[in-house]
Amino acid sequence: MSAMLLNKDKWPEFVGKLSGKVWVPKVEEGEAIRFGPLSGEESKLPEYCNTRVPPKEIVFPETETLYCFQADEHEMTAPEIDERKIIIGIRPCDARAMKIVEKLFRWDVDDPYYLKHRELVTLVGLACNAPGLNCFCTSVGGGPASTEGLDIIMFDLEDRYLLETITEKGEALLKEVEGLLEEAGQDVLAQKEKLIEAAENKISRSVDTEGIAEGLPGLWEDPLWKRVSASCLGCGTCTYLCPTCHCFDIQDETEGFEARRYRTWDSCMFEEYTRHASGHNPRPTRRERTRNRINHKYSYYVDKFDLIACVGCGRCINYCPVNIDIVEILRQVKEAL
Amino acid sequence: MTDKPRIGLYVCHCGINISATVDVDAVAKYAQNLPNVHVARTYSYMCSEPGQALIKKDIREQGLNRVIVASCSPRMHEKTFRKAVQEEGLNPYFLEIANIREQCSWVHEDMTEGTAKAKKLVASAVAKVRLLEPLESTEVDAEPAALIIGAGIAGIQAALDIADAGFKVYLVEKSPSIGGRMAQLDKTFPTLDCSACILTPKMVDCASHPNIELLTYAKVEEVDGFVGNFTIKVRKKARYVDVDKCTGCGECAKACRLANRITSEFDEGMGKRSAIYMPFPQAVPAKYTIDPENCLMLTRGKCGKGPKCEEACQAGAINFEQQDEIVEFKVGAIIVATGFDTFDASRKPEYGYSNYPNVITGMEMERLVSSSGPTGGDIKVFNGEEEIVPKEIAFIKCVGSRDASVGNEYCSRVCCMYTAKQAHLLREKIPDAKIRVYYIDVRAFGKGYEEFYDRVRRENVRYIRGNPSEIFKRGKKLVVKVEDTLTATPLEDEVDMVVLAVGLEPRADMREVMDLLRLSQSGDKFFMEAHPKLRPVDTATDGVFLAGCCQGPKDIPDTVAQAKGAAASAMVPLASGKVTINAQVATVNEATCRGCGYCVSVCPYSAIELVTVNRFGHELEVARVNEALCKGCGSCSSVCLSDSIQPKSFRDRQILPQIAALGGTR
Amino acid sequence: MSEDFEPNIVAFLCNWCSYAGADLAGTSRIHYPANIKVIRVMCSGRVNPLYVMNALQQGADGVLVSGCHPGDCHYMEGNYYARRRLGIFKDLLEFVGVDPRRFHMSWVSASEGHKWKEVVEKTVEDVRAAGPFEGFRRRQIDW
Amino acid sequence: MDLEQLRKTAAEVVAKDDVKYLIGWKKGTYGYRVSPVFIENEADTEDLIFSPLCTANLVTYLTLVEKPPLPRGQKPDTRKVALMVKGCDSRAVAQILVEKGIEREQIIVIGCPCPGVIDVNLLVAKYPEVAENTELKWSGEDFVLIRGGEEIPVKREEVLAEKCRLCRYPNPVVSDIMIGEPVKPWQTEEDTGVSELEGKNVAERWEYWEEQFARCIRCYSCRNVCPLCYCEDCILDRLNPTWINRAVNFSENTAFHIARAFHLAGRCVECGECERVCPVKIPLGRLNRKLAREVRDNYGFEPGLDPDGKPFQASYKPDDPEDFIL
Repeated sequence: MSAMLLNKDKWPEFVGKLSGKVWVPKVEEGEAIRFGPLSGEESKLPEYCNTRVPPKEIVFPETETLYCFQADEHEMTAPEIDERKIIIGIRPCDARAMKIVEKLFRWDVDDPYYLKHRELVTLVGLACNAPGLNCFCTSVGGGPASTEGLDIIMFDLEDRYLLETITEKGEALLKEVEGLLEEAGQDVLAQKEKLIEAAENKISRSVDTEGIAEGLPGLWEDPLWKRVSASCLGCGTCTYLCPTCHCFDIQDETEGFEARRYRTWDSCMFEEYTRHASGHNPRPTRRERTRNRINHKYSYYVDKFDLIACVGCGRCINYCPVNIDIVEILRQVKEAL
Repeated sequence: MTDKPRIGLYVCHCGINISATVDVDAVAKYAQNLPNVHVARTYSYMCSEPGQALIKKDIREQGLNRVIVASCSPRMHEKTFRKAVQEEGLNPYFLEIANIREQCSWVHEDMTEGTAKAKKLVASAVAKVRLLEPLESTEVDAEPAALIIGAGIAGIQAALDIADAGFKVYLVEKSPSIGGRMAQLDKTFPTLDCSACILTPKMVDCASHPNIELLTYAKVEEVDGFVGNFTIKVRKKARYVDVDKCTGCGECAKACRLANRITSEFDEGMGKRSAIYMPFPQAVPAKYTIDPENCLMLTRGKCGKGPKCEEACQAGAINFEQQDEIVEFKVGAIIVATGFDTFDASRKPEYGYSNYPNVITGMEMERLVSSSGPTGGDIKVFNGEEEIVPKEIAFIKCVGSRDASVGNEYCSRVCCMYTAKQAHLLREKIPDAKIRVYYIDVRAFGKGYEEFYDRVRRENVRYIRGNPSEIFKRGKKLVVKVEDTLTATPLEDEVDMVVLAVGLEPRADMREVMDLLRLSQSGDKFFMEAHPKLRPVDTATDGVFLAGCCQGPKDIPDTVAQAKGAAASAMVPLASGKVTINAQVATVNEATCRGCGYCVSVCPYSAIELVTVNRFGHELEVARVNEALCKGCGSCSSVCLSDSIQPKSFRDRQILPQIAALGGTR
Repeated sequence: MSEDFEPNIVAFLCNWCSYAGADLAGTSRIHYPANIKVIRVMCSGRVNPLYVMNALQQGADGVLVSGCHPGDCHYMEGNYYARRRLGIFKDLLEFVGVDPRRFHMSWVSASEGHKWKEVVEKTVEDVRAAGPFEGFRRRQIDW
Repeated sequence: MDLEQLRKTAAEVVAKDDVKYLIGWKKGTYGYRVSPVFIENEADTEDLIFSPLCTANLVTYLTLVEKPPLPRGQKPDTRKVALMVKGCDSRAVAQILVEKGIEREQIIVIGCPCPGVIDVNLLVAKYPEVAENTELKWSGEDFVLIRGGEEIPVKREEVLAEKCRLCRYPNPVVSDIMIGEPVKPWQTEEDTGVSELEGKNVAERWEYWEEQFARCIRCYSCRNVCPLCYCEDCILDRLNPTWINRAVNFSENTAFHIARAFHLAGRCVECGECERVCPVKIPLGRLNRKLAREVRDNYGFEPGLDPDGKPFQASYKPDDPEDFIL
């Protein structure tokens, strides 16, 4: 695996030469809110800790047509998924999240849509020099320079990037831009190690996950759930912004005889998520829904895949309108164990 | 929901009314491919017996459960087809009409456009009919009584017919006496019956009829409820005369300090009366009334040393303390017979009505020629200098009718004939008079009318075709400036008197009645009937009917005929004792209603109330609809934020697919 | 914009005045453009302003709502509520950037067949000038 | 604001048998955050705060509580709920009372005259957030930041929330108990967010909103946080009829936002919560404030002032504007 340097001056050339649609964080309303296709006007990556909306939407679109059909006919046509995409600037936590979620989409039956998107995407990560206030990746198996899920990891060295390939796919990508890169020396690699250490030290929040997965089921009726969910608004911010949340709803849309079946993001925090046709709802209040969110991430997923379905990106904390804080919830869980 | 929809679609040619602009076969072929359409056919006249039979046969043989007729407006034949499908056992509300005639073939010229639009309209109907729900009509008892507003000949006739049939009638009249306009007339055309002689007996019948309650000098103030169950409030204005004591002797009027000093409305301003008065000698009820606008006692609080009338009244009937009285009652039907105003001739200043006393209106002529009129039937006019018997007389027709410049484009239908009648009466009174009639056209369409007109012409009444442009004074004479359009001769006709044959107009105060009963006006501003041909006495408000000139100008025979028609229609609910409640009422989804009461605020019929329900242990308020009061307007549903209240047959889930069908580019 | 663009306009008419007025235009053979397609409702008060939005979303280039003149509503007040709600909705549409020419409201009585024609002509003319509405049409979205 | 008085009053309120809990604000878990808190016993009233960081409108919780089916025989808990309100929040109480969303006697309103709260984004941009919880206080006309024992003055205009710049009702319009003295209303600024857009032509406005709505992820936080969006079954969630498809795309998003704004026309009290909570920073307040302005200027109507008033959309005046009618 190679370690190469890219001078930031050459950024436009670099992204221009890549074969595939390049996605980067896009600035709107003064902030990198979400990833979007490169428009050609960008001369560099923007300043960002992380995007508000995770890049999971690139492989798991908010709304995705499963197939189109005609009323009264039995033929269905599924859309072609054939666009090669390169996500540049994805943070290590979000790439790890894709790897975690992939387990689910490979479990039981393969999900052709998700897996096809994954296959066609190359992830060029950007290690975090300055993790955010609510980042706690190091508590859940990740880190500011975690390479899990990535094809290439970049390190921001002020005037240049260090690019390290992780996979064959990453290697192949760098081949396309060979002329722009130069070999990184040992000094650079040492500098990188220092950056990683500095970044890790900046992470101020942590979760002690010890015993949580096993302990959570025992806290089913614990009063803590009511306490931590009382102020919940029941919106989808935490789940929609979560890089590992992957729930979807399946709906049909018709126009005249034409129809499509599509899936679209859904959230376990919505009242109707578990509402039965009868009107009965096994998770009737925000208490049960909040409990489910924590259990799913920290217990059920661990049970099934031996992985915590949380990468510690801190988005649910940052953007919860009413300061529902998963780190605090886990602290209370731990306390209640 | 019932079974899967199986739609039968029938496209009507309507002779060539539709098929000339819409390719009906193409529409049917297109519809055949729409979802759930099982059969699509065309036929020359769907509303005909064989047309309906076609639908019925298909329902029977093809198991249709929904029907669409693409034809004329639903306002024409929706009921016809509802009945047809119902006869085959289908719920009558499983029917939808696509209006491809009034709103398509008749208003578009291009076949391609017309056909394309008709297809969309049909698709929209398909989208809706699939989602319609079966509705059941309910019946409620009808109050066996009628209210009649206005007691002219129309109101009187309708009242007598309904009362004779055994129903209670409340006959409300604004003025102190019933009788209306007809009481002012002298003779009636073409038979020359004395108007009073044929009207008075009917007036008396009204007064004495056990089923008729006369509410004269009264006004309807409130109307609530719906067909079969109207609640009426009437204000009986104070007469300041105890009608139970008043004998109608008239001593009070003679004694009144203002005797012969107040202009008489009945005599069209040409005669005088007292402040206490009976409008005319044959008034019914034959009771006196004090005019509160003129009576010294009522306007100034004192009348000399004491009111003379009070002094003169042997019966002690005068009561200055009398108050208005509110009467409340229930009726099942209402007839509006509020009559007309005559055209105000001063709106045609070129005819000098305001300037020359010897320019008079037709209505004034009626009083002048009447033996009970202000001159005792002598034809005398003041020419500005002296009172004369006019020897040269001109009639001008169509004053205020057929005249866009005053906003009346319609023909008033009576002026031609009353002019002929008055010319005849003048000829009788002044045999040597020169009488000329200026006309645009002569319309003598009724039974015996043309014959009468011929007779009058033979009586040396000269008809000159021409619409006078001006009347002015020259010496003692009036000059009528006109062009004889048959000979293209300009004329200046010097006369002693001009009679303006003024037309009929809607009453100035009709707005009050419109607001009370939710009536609308047609283009001529008279009350609008439900259908100009097929429902000429009905209105858009169920249970409210029209009689006489309030619906449009009419002569007496037509007025009486319409009054009888209105009476017959009004008696339908009264006789059956039941009215069917509109099935397309609003309904509440109590599971989603949040009890905010927005619908309660907007409902014009107070048909919605909030009630407390128990939803799985929680007490909540939700809206509930009183179906007997609901008219199905749907205002409640568009103000409802949670879409919890919806009018049946016009639910959002039925309308949105219609929008999709019309909007979609397919 | 294309010369031969024929706007597709959805109209909501109250049963008692405007629908009857449109019928009268038909009975009187008053010709007007075929771009307008009518959905009959009992009262203009029934027209949920979201219908206007929905029509624009489902492929209409313009929308017309017509009811009885103020004071003439068969249900007494429905048109007043409609006026208020649709008035404020029109402000909203305009603020969001929907060309105000796309949405009109009118009072047409049962006797105003001629006025109906004028209203239709004005609406069609305005929507034609505003052009095809691709704005947020559902089918613009790639399935 | 006298916190002692607040806590004492709150303790008295929650001590009552017929009070279920008191909804107030407490310090959040980090940085500038403040968290809504539901206090059931006297001891916990010590957590209560009222500061320029208390942006959240707690009125939304009055109608947010679910009513799941009760086991047979069980009576619902109908004890009163007490809550703290700022001026803007109190207008939401008034409007909910107009709509019978809650009964007046079921709530105890603790009014908190409010000199204005901050926009946390502005504050963070100027004074970066740290992990430790940081206090911000009113200080004369301005604010003061208390961090590591140090007091840092913060200029009001630097960090004041947009809704507060436009605020005309800093004092609660509905309350049972008022904490502290009323504040003097200040000169409001021009609503530049709205007027700038009004200054554009329709095509430019469309372009502007297109970009905004395209970004929406339909998390429904704007709806859920709104104290006046409290239908148990929102029509925009419903599938029969489908007003809005679930699909997240520009068409459905736009329809969603138009419908949401319309449902709040004549109801929105301009508390600014929808805009504050939006995770993708859509300036939703502009839509609501535009309509509030039209309603005020053209219909002479302001919601949330009179609990006994009439609802805007369910009333009319014969002389309502009709210049738009053909």
